[in-house]
Amino acid sequence: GLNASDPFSEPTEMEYLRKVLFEYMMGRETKTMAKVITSMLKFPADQAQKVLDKEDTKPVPWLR
Amino acid sequence: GLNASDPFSEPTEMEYLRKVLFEYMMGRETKTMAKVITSMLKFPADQAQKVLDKEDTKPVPWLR
Amino acid sequence: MGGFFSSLFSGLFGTREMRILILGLDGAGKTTILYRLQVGEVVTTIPTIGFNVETVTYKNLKFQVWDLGGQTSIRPYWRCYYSNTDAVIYVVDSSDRDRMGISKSELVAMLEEEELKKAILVVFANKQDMDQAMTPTEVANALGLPALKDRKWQIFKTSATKGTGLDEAMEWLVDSLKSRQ
Amino acid sequence: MGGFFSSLFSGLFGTREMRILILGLDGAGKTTILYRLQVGEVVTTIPTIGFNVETVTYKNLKFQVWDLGGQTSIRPYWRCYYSNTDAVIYVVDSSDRDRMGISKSELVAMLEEEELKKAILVVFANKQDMDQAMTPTEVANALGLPALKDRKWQIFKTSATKGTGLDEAMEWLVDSLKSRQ
Ligand SMILES: Nc1nc2c(ncn2[C@@H]2O[C@H](COP(=O)(O)OP(=O)(O)OP(=O)(O)O)[C@@H](O)[C@H]2O)c(=O)[nH]1
Ligand SMILES: Nc1nc2c(ncn2[C@@H]2O[C@H](COP(=O)(O)OP(=O)(O)OP(=O)(O)O)[C@@H](O)[C@H]2O)c(=O)[nH]1
Ligand SMILES: [Mg+2]
Ligand SMILES: [Mg+2]
Repeated sequence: GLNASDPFSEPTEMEYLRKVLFEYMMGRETKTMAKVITSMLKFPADQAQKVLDKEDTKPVPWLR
Repeated sequence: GLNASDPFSEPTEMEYLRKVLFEYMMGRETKTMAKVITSMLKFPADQAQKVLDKEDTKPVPWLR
Repeated sequence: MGGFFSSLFSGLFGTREMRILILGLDGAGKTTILYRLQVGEVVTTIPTIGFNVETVTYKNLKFQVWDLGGQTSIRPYWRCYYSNTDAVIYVVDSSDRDRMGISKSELVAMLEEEELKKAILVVFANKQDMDQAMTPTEVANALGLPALKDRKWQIFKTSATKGTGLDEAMEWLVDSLKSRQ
Repeated sequence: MGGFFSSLFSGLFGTREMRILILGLDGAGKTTILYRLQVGEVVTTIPTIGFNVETVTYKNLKFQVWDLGGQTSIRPYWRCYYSNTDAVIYVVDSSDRDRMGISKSELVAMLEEEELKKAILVVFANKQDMDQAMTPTEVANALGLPALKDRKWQIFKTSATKGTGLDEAMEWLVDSLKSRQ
């Protein structure tokens, strides 16, 4: 796993993060992606919560 | 620096990434933050471009 | 957000897209199964570092099917995808006897999650075409399925490459989802 | 996007927020300077891993001032912030003789960037209160400023902790930005 001092134990995690971030940045399933990102990068709990709350205020694509 | 197999050389970079991502996810100066994120994580050029193009289509906060 | 309108919509037209996750250890055959279900063909796969998500229509039901990578280092992030999931297809390589215990632990951890409390479980005892394959009953026992409580589940023998067993399993899943509504 | 409207707006009302970057090696005094400019006080700083961004008003001009962390491993990302920058405040610890060469290289690399071609450069020869401090002329020479071409620049001696020299420098910067418009 990752922590503050010894981040990515494996290249797989880096590639995974890149993939998930790309999807997030392209606006796809952002809430799910935000969960992955904040947990991979071990966001402090309060920051993770802020990010997820923010997701809930985003307009939802109609009839996705 | 980071690359696919030996990602973060220093904890500083991880903390920096976390900070920049948080700002991005909270919707602040997203274009600048997107540049940092895509370059820290070494997004392939085409994906980085797609992400930055996407930023340009986002509504601009009026009179920020 | 959107919950109200999408429920309204589903109530009016009965077409809410179901959310299905395909989970299981790396190499179990998840991606092969996803594309078998979607396009009816065996595609060449590479290990999934990330996920594939496709819309699959089966018997007039529309599914949003998520196939998540199963490698050890990215399994901890499966849980980020659990919210609003209607069913889990849990895929086991029936010939991988050595890792049946790991497969069980991951399944057990998954089923403990609150967000999946109402999800239907279908286990695919996959790779039945291989000589060393365990039978569905053996797989079920190895995974501890008979001991499950408060869970609608079923196991099917499948071969994603030969295309056998998938229809039967999907039929059961669709019926279970419909009767649950 | 927004470029047209914000130019229009600035044309009509003359109040476009200027974008200023504060750059320089770690420990040079960038964050101390930012908050000196904003709140007029010396704040206790920790090394900046990331950035601080504040709105500073000076002589009726509104600046969006970015103070970027200067540690070696995060310096490569300064360039991500260059777009639309009107001026760079480059801060040097005048007592840090050993790293004057590194400070020069970073400055030179920065000034080569296309996005900063029109940016005004103000160098703060900071920490002038320290005994070993190099004079502004020595700092200017060490950084190679006299050789700069096609660049509006000036150097000022400052002490962010004592609060000396900052007003003079900001006055010059404001005048330069105004006359440039
Ligand atoms: N013999 C046999 N091979 C299969 C079967 N299903 C899948 N495979 C093969 O098993 C290998 C792995 O299949 P994938 O679908 O990529 O496995 P996965 O579960 O998606 O693996 P990850 O993406 O790493 O989690 C491939 O070579 C498939 O062709 C099957 O039923 N029988
Ligand atoms: N003596 C003296 N100390 C100063 C002066 N300006 C800043 N300092 C001190 O220098 C140290 C570093 O200052 P910062 O403002 O944190 O430095 P920085 O440039 O933001 O450093 P990074 O955030 O790591 O890039 C602090 O202890 C400041 O109080 C000055 O003019 N004179
Ligand atoms: Mg796969
Ligand atoms: Mg600082």
